[in-house]
Amino acid sequence: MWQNLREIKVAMLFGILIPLLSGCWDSKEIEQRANVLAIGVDIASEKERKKEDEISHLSKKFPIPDEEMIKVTAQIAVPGEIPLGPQQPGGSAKPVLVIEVVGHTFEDAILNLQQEIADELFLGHLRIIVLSEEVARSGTNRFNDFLRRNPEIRRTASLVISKESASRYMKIVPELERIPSLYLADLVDNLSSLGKFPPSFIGLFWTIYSSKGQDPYLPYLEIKGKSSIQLNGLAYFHGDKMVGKTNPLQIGIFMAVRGIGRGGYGAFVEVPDKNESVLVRAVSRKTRTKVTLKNGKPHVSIKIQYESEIDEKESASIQLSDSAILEKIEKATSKNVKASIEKLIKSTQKKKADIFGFGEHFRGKLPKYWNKNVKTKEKWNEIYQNVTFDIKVDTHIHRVGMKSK
Amino acid sequence: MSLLRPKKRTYKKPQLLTPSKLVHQKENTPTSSSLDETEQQIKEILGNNGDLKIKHFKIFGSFSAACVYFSSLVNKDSINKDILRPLMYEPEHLIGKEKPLAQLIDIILTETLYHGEAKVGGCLDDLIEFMLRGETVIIMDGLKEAIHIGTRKVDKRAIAQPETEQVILGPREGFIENIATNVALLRYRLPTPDFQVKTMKIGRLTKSTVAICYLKGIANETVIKEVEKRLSEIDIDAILDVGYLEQFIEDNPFSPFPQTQSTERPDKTVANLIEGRVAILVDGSPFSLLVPVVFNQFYQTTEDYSSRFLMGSFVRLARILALVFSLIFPSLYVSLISFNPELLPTEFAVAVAGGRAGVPYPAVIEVLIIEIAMEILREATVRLPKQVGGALSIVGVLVIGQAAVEAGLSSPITVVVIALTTIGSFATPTYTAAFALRMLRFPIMILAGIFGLYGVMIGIIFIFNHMLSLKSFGVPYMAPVSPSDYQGMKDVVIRSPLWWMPKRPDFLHPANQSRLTEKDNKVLEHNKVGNDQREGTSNGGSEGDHNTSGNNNLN
Amino acid sequence: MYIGYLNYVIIICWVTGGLILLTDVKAYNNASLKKEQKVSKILGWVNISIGFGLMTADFIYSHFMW
Amino acid sequence: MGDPKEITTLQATTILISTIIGVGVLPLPLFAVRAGETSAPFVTLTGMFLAAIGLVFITSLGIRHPQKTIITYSQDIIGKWLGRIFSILVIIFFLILTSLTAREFGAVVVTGVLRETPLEVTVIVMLLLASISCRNNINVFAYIHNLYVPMILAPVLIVVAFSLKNANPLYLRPIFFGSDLWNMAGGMLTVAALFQGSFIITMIIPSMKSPKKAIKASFWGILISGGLYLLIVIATVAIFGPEEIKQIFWPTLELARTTAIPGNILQRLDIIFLAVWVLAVFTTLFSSYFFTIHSIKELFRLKDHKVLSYFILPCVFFLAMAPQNILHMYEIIQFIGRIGLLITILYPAVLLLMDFLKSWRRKRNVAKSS
Repeated sequence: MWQNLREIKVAMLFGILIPLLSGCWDSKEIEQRANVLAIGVDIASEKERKKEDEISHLSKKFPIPDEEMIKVTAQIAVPGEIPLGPQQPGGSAKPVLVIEVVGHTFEDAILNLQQEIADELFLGHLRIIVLSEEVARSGTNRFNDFLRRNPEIRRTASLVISKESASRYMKIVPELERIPSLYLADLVDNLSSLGKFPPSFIGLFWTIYSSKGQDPYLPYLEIKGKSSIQLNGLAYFHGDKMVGKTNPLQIGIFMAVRGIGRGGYGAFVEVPDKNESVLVRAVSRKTRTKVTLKNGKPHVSIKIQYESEIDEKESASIQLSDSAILEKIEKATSKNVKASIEKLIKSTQKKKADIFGFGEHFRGKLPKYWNKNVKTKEKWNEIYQNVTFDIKVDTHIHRVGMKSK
Repeated sequence: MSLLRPKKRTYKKPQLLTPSKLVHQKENTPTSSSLDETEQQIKEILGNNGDLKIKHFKIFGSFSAACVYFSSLVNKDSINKDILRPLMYEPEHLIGKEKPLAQLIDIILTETLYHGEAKVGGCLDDLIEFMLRGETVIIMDGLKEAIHIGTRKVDKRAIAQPETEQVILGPREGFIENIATNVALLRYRLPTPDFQVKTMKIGRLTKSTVAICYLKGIANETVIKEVEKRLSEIDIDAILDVGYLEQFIEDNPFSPFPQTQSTERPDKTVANLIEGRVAILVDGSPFSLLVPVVFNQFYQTTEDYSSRFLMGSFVRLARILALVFSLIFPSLYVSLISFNPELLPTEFAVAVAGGRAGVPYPAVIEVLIIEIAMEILREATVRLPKQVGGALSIVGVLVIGQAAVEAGLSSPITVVVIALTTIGSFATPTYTAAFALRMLRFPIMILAGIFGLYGVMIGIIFIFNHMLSLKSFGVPYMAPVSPSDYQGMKDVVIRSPLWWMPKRPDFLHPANQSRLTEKDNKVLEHNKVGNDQREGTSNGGSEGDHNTSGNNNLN
Repeated sequence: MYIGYLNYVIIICWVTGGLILLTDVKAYNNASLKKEQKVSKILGWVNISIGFGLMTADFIYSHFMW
Repeated sequence: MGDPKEITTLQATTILISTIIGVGVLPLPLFAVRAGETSAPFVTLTGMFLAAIGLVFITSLGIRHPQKTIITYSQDIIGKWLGRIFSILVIIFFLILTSLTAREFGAVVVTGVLRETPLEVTVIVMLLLASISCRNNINVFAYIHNLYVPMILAPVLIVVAFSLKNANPLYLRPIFFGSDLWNMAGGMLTVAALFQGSFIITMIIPSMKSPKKAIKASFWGILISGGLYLLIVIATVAIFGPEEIKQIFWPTLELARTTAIPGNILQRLDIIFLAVWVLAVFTTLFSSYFFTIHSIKELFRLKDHKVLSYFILPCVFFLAMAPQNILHMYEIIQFIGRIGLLITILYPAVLLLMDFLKSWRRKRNVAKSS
């Protein structure tokens, strides 16, 4: 019988300890959190700098010079305005609140932001961070530290570069979705499932940034018209600084070299001898990258196999009735792609941005060479400029659609 | 725990000479041979009762005797026809024979009386007890012994469908209050000499008959002995229901979890007996108590076994889910809302925040309030007469729920969560087990309010550890999950087809393990082959020896 | 030295000591384990006195030496 | 209060698995990568082998003395007093191990989830849970482990399986010798120290139904837990690459943060992972706590360990709070881990050797006399 009294003892134990546990320290109701859904970062202008208050430090006593100040624009969900369940028509109030603050660092700006908001800022639902090109070119590293230390931040949040100032993205009111930042986030998230952009989220950006043999890349957005946003290329980095961008079609080329299977881009290919073109769309790709040393110099040979589909032809004069013409188109496509790849690689070599991760191949496959000659990221970026390439592209058109001619 | 144990107080008891004490004084004193004296003694003890009847008559017209009985307890018809008539009219075959007084009892018992339950008894206290149980006592002048005849007739309820354990498939019989009927219900399903019923009397006042039923050769002997031992140590004035016994024989009375299972269904009892458990029946209670139990049987029903295996397994999975729901759903909600909203999809999180915007309390308090309201509502609905109950539940659910949301007392999602939880707790077939989980929901909720998901986890670990440390008559409570037992595992999450379970679960340590025999399985195969052949085989599968014994009495 | 958690230690000492004295001593008595009963009695008082010792030490330290 | 010898081989295996898998899961890839860069899996594997060797020593010692634990048979082998001194060392080591486990757990919770909650409270709650559970007998101890093992393995496997979508096998190359040997050897020791929980087998063997099968239990125990460790290291390295891992305190947690279940049921797996990981920590803490009080009980020849479970609670808590911060804590953990290897591998090895010598001599004496 006596051991049965244990429960009472346990209850007493907890009873005694309850005064100890006097509180729900971390309890913070969902409606008392200011859900920051998106953040845009710009370089603060002269006028905006003046607005800084002495919140996290006394002015003139901060080691970072004034020029480096940033402006953070945050989009915060207004709880009452986003209804539960199916949306009723006629909700005229704005569902989100957009606030601009300035600060020396990201955390500084967030602290300033908190000063303006009654509820505690909550970054757990931060879906997208927009950096303006200006900020990206001056270096992203100083934001990363805060973002990585904070456990609330999702590693799967998106990070994008904008051509215009990032604050404009926060203020856009898209037609398709009630909450602007969610539209923006979905837009970016869907890019990779549509094959328009390689997988890209903030965690991946960090991973690539910290590994020695590659440089990060991010989507580059541009505002078209009043409220539509377009993926306008790929921003590539040297270290943490953005050094250039590609045009949208080159993203497909980049994905091919990087070995991302899902194809999404189509390009017009001129049919030989016909002076007409057809739209060939990549369905999937297969890439093999081989790294060797030629006379002690690093050399990369890339072999890409395309599986494509003809989506559209321009005029009736081309007859897609026999396979010979397809073969010609295949050859032409391969040639085009090869030329584009070479061009893209050249331009990245010029900027010392190895976004393709060739360095990783050298590090993994030729560790002796790497340990002897490279070792650091800076060294690799130097070497990358002089890497020679050997590219082979093979296209197979498997489908032509429902039309027989 | 000396603090909690009340100190023994000694005070003088008032000396009142109650009838029971009088009987006690007369213990083992043989009845007097004088009819008047015996009658006097009986009247002294029971004379106050209006339903005590003493009828004087002459046996065979010559020996004066008295018939004593409680009119409320006996079958008067039987007394008139089967006792008084044959005794008063001298039967033909006895006419003219010499009937000495000394042999009178013998003659009456063997040649005269038409009643099957007639015995001879000598002590007054015994006789009184027999009378109190509804027997008729015949005292004869000049004889020290008396005859007592079982004429008990108490009105009983008809066998009806059990109210607490309804099934769609399966038998409709339920136990009733009368223990003889209950044992009959069991015996009719188990016509085997192995089925044994041991009886004992517990309760100083009620003297309730307690029957221990088991299958010899299947139930573990040590468990039977342990049951008998624990039962025999009970010393209480009254046992009114099997639940009284449960509290005395369970291993850990402070645990929220039931360590015995009570059921109203004879088929369930039989199924458990066959698995090697012991059933305890009490006169006056329509429930049988099954020991030893393990946790998983609380979410099993007999229906699982009578339906096909896919169906049974699916329903059981749903029930397990409901069980989990009823335990942790509100606390998960609390921790998601107040601690980790980042786990919710963004769109939903923002919407939930909107729904909660007007609620003044933290989620824990809100959930606790609604939960307690729900508990009260549930209890009220159970107690109310059926006609009013329906109305109340409508008022409770619709009006209060709707009004609470509109008044800003709770958010719509909270109402959804609580409703799901409450429904989940009703899906557990065993009332006691469902109750345990319903109770434990509250401490977990409070832990969730303090620590979020971490607190929920702590609570669950605590509950699991407690369950793992429980034992019911030597059987670990969480068997066969842990300690794991391959045979038993087949019947935990899914209900495997019956032919997959050829052995009885090992955790009950049954004396005989095999459930299916090799031969029976072959009969099964044979039947299936017979299906293919269609014609030609006139006696395809019916050649099994099930029916060859010839005793196909369907009575 | 960082001793911000000393008050927790003191309370735990008391609680555990009290629990031992309230539960285990009795339990061992019922199970007629004499040696264990003696040990548990000692251990319970040891914990309680450690608690008091720490409290006085903390009091002295924070009032006179700080 | 002699408990019946009921622990089956399966239960012994589960005890080993859940004891080994504990707080160490979170920083393991960091330790391995710091030591071996890309060959972190290889480092893990060698560490596992080292631990396996130690486990073989203690298991075979246990099988040779199937009625006793290391506390009692060491007194038979190396003498009463020497044995007692070493036993005290073992007990102190496990006391420290217990408190460090609790502290490491508290640190993760306070940094990752409950940022406002005092560290002391999270640690106390966990210790209370362990000490209350420790008041059960050794069979319940086995049941508890038996129940929790699948719950510990499943989420880790799920996270690993879903995360492999983003894996880049290049990060795993070169497989061998990604770093210098000396560094790797150190890492091997650190990883081997994560397996120290396997010492619990010395306590289990006397309560097993068939102590002979303990070696089978040890084999499977170390294979499954080691396999899981290896899987985690491979997955984290393949996803983050060695350089990124060096920047993360708890790469496994980060792995869960990067992984999303298809269908967006839950936005983040890390909290769920942490919640389940509480189970893993609990079992580890429970084991070392139980081992500590059980060994004290054996040392002082008491018949019951219940009273000790409350008695050592303040002591464990005090030790747990001793490290100043996370960095300090990990330094101590690594240091204690290395020392622990002496106790959990070298000490049993010496015992085994002496035991062999003794029995060999005895045999020879028997042979001579006959």
